[in-house]
Amino acid sequence: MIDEELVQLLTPEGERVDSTEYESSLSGDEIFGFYRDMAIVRRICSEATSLQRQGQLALWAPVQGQEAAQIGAGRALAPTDFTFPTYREHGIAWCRGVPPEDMLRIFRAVSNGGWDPQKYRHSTPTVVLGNQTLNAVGYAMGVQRDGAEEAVMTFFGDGASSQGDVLESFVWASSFNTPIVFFLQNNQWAISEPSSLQTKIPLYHRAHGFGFPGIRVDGNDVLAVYEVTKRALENARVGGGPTLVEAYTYRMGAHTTSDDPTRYRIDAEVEVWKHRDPIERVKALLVHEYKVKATAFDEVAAEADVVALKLRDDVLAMDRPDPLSMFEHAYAASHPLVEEGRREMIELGIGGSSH
Amino acid sequence: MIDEELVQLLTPEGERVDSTEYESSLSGDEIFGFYRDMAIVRRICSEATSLQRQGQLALWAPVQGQEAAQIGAGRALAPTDFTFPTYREHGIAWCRGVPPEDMLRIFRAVSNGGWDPQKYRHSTPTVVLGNQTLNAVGYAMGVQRDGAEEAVMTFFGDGASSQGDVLESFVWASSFNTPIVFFLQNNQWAISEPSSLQTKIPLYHRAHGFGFPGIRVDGNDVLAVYEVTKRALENARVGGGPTLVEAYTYRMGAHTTSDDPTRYRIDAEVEVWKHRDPIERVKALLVHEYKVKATAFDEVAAEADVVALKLRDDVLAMDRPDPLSMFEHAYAASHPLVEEGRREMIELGIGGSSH
Amino acid sequence: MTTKTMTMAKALNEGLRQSMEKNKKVLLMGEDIGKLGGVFRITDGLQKDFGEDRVIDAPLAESAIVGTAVGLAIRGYRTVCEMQFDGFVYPAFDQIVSQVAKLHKRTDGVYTMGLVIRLPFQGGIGAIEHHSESPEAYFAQTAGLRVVSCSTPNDAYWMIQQSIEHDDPIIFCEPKSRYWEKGEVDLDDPPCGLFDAVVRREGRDVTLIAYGAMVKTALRAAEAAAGEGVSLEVIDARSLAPLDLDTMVTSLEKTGRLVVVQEAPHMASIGSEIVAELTQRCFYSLRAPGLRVSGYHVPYPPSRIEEEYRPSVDRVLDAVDRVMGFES
Amino acid sequence: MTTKTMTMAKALNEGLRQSMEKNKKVLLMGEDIGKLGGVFRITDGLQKDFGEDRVIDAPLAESAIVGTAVGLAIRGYRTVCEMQFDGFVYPAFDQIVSQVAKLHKRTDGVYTMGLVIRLPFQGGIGAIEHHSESPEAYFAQTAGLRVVSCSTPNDAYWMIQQSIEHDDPIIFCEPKSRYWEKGEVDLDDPPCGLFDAVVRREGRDVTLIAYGAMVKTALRAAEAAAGEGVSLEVIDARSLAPLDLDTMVTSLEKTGRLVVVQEAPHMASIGSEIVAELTQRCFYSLRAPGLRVSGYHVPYPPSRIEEEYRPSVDRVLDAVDRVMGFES
Ligand SMILES: Cc1ncc(C[n+]2csc(CCOP(=O)(O)OP(=O)(O)O)c2C)c(N)n1
Ligand SMILES: Cc1ncc(C[n+]2csc(CCOP(=O)(O)OP(=O)(O)O)c2C)c(N)n1
Ligand SMILES: [Mg+2]
Ligand SMILES: [Mg+2]
Repeated sequence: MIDEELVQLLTPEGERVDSTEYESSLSGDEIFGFYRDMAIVRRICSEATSLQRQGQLALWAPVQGQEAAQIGAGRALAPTDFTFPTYREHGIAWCRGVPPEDMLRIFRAVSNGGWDPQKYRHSTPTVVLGNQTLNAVGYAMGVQRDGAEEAVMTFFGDGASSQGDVLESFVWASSFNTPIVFFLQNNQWAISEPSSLQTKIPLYHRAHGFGFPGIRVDGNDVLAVYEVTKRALENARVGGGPTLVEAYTYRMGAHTTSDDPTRYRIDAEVEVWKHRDPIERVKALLVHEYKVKATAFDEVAAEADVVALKLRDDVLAMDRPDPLSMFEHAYAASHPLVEEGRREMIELGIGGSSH
Repeated sequence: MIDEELVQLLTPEGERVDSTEYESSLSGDEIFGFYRDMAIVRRICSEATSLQRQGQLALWAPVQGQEAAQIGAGRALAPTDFTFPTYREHGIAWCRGVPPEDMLRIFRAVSNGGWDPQKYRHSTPTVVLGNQTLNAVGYAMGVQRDGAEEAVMTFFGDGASSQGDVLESFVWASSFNTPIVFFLQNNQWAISEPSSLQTKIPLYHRAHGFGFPGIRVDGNDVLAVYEVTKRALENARVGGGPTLVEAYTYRMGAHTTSDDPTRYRIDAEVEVWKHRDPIERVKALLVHEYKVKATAFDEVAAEADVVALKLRDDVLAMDRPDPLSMFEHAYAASHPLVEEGRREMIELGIGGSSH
Repeated sequence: MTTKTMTMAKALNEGLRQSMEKNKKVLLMGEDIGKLGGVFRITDGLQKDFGEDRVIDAPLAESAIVGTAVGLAIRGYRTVCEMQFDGFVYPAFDQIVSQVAKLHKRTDGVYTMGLVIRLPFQGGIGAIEHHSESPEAYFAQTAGLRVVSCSTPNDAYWMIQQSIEHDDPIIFCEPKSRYWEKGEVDLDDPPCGLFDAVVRREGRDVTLIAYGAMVKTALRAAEAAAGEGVSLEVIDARSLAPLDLDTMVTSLEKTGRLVVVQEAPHMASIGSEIVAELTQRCFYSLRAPGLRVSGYHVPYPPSRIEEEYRPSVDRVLDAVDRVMGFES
Repeated sequence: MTTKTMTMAKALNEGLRQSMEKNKKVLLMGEDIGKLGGVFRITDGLQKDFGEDRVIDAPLAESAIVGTAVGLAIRGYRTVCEMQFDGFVYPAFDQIVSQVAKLHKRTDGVYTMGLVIRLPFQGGIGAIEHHSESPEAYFAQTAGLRVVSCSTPNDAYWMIQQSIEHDDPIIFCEPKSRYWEKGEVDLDDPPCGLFDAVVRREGRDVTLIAYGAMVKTALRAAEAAAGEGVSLEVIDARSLAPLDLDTMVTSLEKTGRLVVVQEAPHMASIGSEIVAELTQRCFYSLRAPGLRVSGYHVPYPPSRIEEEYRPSVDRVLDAVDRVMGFES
């Protein structure tokens, strides 16, 4: 089922794989750092899921199963790079330094963004499938014009790969040779639709038809994702143009907390992928090769619990916004209809103190 | 400059080429028939151009240089196939039996369509680049549901190949394995933009990334276009799925009569392509291999003049439509705003007798 | 008269089923509409019963969903396209405006664009951005299209069937916040024509016109006003393009006062059109200018404050007060 | 005051040049805008002078033109996107509505969507289908966008510069049928603010409001009416979103009668909005209901009969007669 051309540096059992093309440049400490990232991101995700169940969030889009893809890609980024995510890139947001509580503002329905995208050089989530890929290519055109050695990375799913915007972004990236990495997380599903509906052949091939390299990497292998993405980013920064990285992974959970995957996929499939868990894999490596002790893992778990606890507190403390805030930043300059609305709301006695 | 993988059965000098994959199945009479088609279509085009210069047409989109691509593809179609053209497929329209004067109705600005698309199984021109490719794939989905052995062919240019709709139509055709042939005329230009702006690699490769075959054929070689297209259509009819045929050709004239190509392309390029003229090439073959006499070509020229003369008469006889006709078929069922408009126009004394 | 109580979601499901049973050329197409039954379960069970050829899970591309439905219409099929949410119809806008709306005219009536685009619209479900939009006026202003909206299970059941049977392309707006409310469905006869407005509550003093989710808000306002001795007539527009102006004129000639309630911002909206048209037709009957109670002219806010964005009973009553007080 | 006579096309070209000279972050992007100078030659010579990095010939994909302009805006560039014709803006609709209009709000003001989308709009040039549309209301109704339209070379010169300098995204509607008409351009000072309406001709009896190509039609109607002793005040709306209602109210309070002239069909249009708003604001001054003279509610017809579709002087005068005769 997994393609021969899949780049892999670590088997599901955590054993090293010899790759002719890539080798891991990471020290044991660095790998342990990745483990820590993944464990914390998973913990953030489980906390968010339970917050949603308790009615504290309107929705949550779990990232479980895709931690290696996101931490591998996220850690390959330079601070000066810029990223354009979807709604599921919590691991990337983590790597960019976005505070976990900010990731949840959208899901608590108190904001349509959640953080300062320029501060973290990480755009706020794009919900309309594919839009962000063109925005990212445009940003990369700006980087070129500035003569900067920066790369841009944009994220999308197997489902979104069918959208015209994504495909046009391939045309443009190729035509203008922009410094961009398209990071496609093929998690096998687009809500209820299997990726086989979107394509009959591996998705990374699509890049070839547009004249730039596409590569498939084991998305549950953080070492491989890191190396592949890092090389693509470096290549982009020095004028080598775009690369499509397809991280072959799996959405372990539901599409979102509103979804019920039992309606469309069988347990056996999920079971198979449990054996490919991205965190267990790297843990096995750390134990066997680097002799990392159980206590070290326990410490990470404890740290993750602290993050989760703080996250819970922060979320519970998030008040609904002042209704009058809807009029702020609707436009950059003053606008009569906005002023009219604000005046009306104030006259109705809403806003200001009402939250 | 021309790709090695280009399918060619006839050199620009009209000599046979040995191809491992394709061989010509045509008799001398059939080839002469294609010559006749091409000559008449070119004559229609020159007549339309002069009608436009004389102020009798609002616009004309010349097909000169692309006759082999269109006659080869058009003659490969079965009567039961269905076609979705752009604004430049006069050669296809000719093969589908559309009367030449009907082709000119849009350009005389007396109609937005011009003929009965169901009668000729040839849709009216689509002007918005790429829209027709999705419509064609949808039609092909209907063919599948009817269990019919029919193929659909849709046309677009090198410029339009960048549009999201075209790329989405590749996704769908592949996913649903629809009986469709995408016939891309790469005439090197999209108005003033060279095809190198749309893509860095040959366009036919694009199909491979979507999981179906793409093939490049010498678009000025009517024998090759015919064989390649015929095989693709046959394959589609029996459930073999989509094919992208890139006909590598050249727009000898302006984009339209409104265009001034001297602003953006050099004469030398046009000169090179004059030596690859699609009509001269097949004429050379007919003279050398089939010993066709000069009188036979003269007869075709005379016939073409008759077609052109009738076309001129028909066009000059085309009155402007009754203004009231704008209210007809705006909707299939009665609509109060349409009725209101019609009433107003009648009250204003416009329409009916005013044309 | 056989009636059955069901939710609007179920009524739509049953309506689709009826149409599919009656006419083999009816297809459904959309994202996740097969096994999942759509994110709102409107197509629940239909793929199981009618097969994958008639209930088509679409790759994720809205332009393609509509663009292929156009081709299917040319081939004689009638496709009901589901847009997963209002905010995701825009990638299909070009196909809708350039092909769906114009092909019948372009071909002098040869092509019939018998297709329906289902649009779960308006807000009120606590969703994230792009899931609560009111794009109806984009389509209403487009010549060649028709736009309707249901507000009750009975209308949902009948209007979807009437839309599928109709030969013009129809944008079918479903107030998603009302999907789970129950009502009686008359299984024998439709309540009226597809393009008719309906008086939902009779009244004397002010004509309230609403559609979709706002019909209920208008009815609640009428209830509240009645307590204070003000009698509101509530009209459910149902058809947004064309508008059933006759029904509205009749009401306005009686009441002389007009308030339109809509979730969309008021700029160039259905409400603007109703006010402009009725002012023209009822100029002498009007005792006060027609007012619009609308969403504010800002991007749809985070849903924790959406109820302050959407017209509330209070805001409607406020407008009623203003039209009532105009002459004083 | 330095003035120069030039066509609107040239004025736009000069205005773009000014903006590009003043601000290095200003880019132009569109199909055929480089060597060709655009199909209307609005960008003639600019690529030669500012280079391919600043005047970008775009592959043929409107969604990408706008979508990449969004990214460029995030990076601090100001891109003027040229849509080749009105009818080809729809593939970009999703990017415009979902990103351009909303990103400033979504990021709490961090991203500034300083970009301009130039739209040669309206008909009257004898073109084939899709080249004569009036899509302005789609954008006007979208919260987050602004829409303006020029009707003279002077306005064209200044409004394009003001639009480029403005921090909100602007849909810039150019009446293509007026591209080749000449007028005086004041090279020193702008005539007024970007969002101001202007009284083009003073009058007593009826307020005519128009924009784009219809301003000239309105002025010709005023000329004709003057011959018959009827005095029309002509307002050029200039800004369609937001509308400069104050200027309109002042006029209407004087005349008491309103006619709006637009090429777009009247359904949910700019005209609907003007009539609804002014009815509300000038209810007591109105002597007749505001009327709209519009394109008909049909797909744009073949251009040989477009002059019967577009509002004519006759149709405007007819509406003037109706508002004048209303009270009699
Ligand atoms: C244009 C558009 N259409 C539909 C949706 C609704 N939608 C949200 S997520 C989703 C599935 C996306 O699948 P994929 O791209 O594989 O990403 P994943 O959710 O698996 O991470 C859909 C259909 C949307 N957000 N935007
Ligand atoms: C969506 C859209 N954008 C722009 C145009 C304007 N336009 C008409 S033809 C053309 C060039 C098309 O080039 P190509 O696809 O190569 O076809 P060719 O004209 O060479 O046959 C352009 C830009 C259009 N018709 N539709
Ligand atoms: Mg997925
Ligand atoms: Mg071309």
